[in-house]
Amino acid sequence: MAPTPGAQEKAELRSGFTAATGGSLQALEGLLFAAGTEGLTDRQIAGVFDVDEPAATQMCLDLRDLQTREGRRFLVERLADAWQLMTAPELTPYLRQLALVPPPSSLSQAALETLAIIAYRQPITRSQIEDIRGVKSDKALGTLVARGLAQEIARADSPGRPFLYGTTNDFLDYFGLGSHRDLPPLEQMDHG
Amino acid sequence: MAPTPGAQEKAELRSGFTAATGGSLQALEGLLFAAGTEGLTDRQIAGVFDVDEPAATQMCLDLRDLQTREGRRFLVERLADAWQLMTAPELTPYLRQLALVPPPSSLSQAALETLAIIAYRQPITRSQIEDIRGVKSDKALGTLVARGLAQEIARADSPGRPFLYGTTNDFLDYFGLGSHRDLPPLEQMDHG
Amino acid sequence: MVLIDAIASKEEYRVRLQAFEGPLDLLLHLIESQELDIYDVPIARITDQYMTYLRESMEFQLEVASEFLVMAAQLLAIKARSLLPRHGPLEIQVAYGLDAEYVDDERELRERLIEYRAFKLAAQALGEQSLLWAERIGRLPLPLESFQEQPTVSDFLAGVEVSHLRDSLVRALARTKIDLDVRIVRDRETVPQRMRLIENQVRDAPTTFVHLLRSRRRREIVTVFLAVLELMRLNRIICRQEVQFGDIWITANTANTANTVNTVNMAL
Repeated sequence: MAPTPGAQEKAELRSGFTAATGGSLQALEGLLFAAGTEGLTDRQIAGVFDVDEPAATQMCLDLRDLQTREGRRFLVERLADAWQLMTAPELTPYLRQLALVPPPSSLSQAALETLAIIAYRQPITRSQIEDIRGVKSDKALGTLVARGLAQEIARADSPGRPFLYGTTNDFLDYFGLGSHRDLPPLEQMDHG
Repeated sequence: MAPTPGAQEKAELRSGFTAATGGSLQALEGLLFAAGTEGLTDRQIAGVFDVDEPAATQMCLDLRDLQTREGRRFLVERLADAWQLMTAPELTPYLRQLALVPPPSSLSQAALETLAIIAYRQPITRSQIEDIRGVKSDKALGTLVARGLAQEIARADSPGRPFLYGTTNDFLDYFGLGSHRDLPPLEQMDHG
Repeated sequence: MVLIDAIASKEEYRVRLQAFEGPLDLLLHLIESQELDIYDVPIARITDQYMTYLRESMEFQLEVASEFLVMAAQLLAIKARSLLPRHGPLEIQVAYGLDAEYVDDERELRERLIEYRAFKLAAQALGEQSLLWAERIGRLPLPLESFQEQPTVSDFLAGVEVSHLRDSLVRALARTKIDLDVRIVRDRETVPQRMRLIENQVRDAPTTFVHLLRSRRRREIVTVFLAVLELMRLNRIICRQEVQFGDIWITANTANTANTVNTVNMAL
């Protein structure tokens, strides 16, 4: 079934591993099922299984392997530092049939640009955002704050002590990110 | 086909069946996962998979076999007229353990906003909440349910009979309210 | 006819102007639509197109955001300096401060464009990501309240007396509108048998009251119920009911194995 011996060996290793600790992975999946969209942090998982946090992370990754092998249509994902079960993309057509997918609520280009700048450059003031975009951005910023995607996190030391903005945990949820480290790298800007 | 298959043969037949239609069972499990405690009726399942209702029932029973074979800690069960995934008794000790580990964080802005919507507009469905907020709100709603601030109080008469949510007594106690009618009146918002 | 065309064009321009997030976005569009390299396109070369675009927009008396006009002035300044006759290699001009301002202005604008483009691309990627992600859903959590404490059997059953259990069973059976057959209750022989059977059934995995029943006959229900009560009294099993009128979960009391053995020995 496996195309390369390497993959075959890996699968065997894994299934050996699973035979030994499968009960824990199944229990972990059950707990994630119960935790729902609240998710579980590494710390919570570590607490339940009496392991350290890196081991908890590894359990989630192993669970993901198990779910993939067994063809599960919901997978463990890391979102804003919590692990939770989310439907797999393959399920989307079925979800649509049952109208279980909420209608998309997309952000305007202005809001998305402003959000991208905040995400990569936080903490940042409104006027710094406007310098980069070359246009007034108060409206876009207002939308983002109202939607809970950006927030005032401090005040700058510059004259007038303007607000510094940053992204929220809901931002990570909205884009399916585990943390800010998961943002794709910004295109190289020091070319030439 | 043998006229009276033994246990071994039955298992083989079943796993043959699963190999052929495994994708459907996996999709069914995914849909039940997504449908949550609202569950899915035979009719809904039949509609999605384009089969008759007895075949939908049979799919659920086959899924239960598959889940048992794979050692799932949540199993499809029929509750009233809907099928839903419910945690298995083997998970109970883990759930007890989890209940001892405090969850992180306080209420997010999204959760607070969702709570306000539920408080003032109850009973209200999840999709009505999402219509008002303009964003997916399952996470925020999940937080509220998990913290005992919101709960399922009834089912709507609309298609799919989705749950209607309301606030809990704990919510009223926390805010020192006798009932949700004691909430401060909303400002006129129509002039905005 | 001409009028209609003009109106159509005006609408078209309005749409086109609104399609741009600002002067940087417009400049980027002009560069990319001509497949020029942002890293070395002479800014002067796109100035004309920028001015044409702006002039046409203004001819239709559209409101043009001030940012577009500020950028126009900047572009014109850069272009004007680039048209001054050059007297030598750029390095020399810079060394003598002849064109320093022009070089700085152009470099600064180019850097702004490159930076803006990076964020524009990131914004597009985020937009696509959010649409894909919106299609993936989770489920609501189960309230953990029922698991919040680990009540001991005595905590759990505080204040409950066996007579309450009996009364509740009687009430439950009364709902089926069939009289309780007391003769079966007195059939003591089957209860110890059933206790042994139940202990075997729960040894490996918890089960529920309903699962202990092989039939729904009242006779069996009562026997099983009495056996469960007796096993509870002997601390050999733990019973738990998660919701009112829900099924009763029965788990072997493994903490009490030693006692169980003793009890069995004593019984023998």
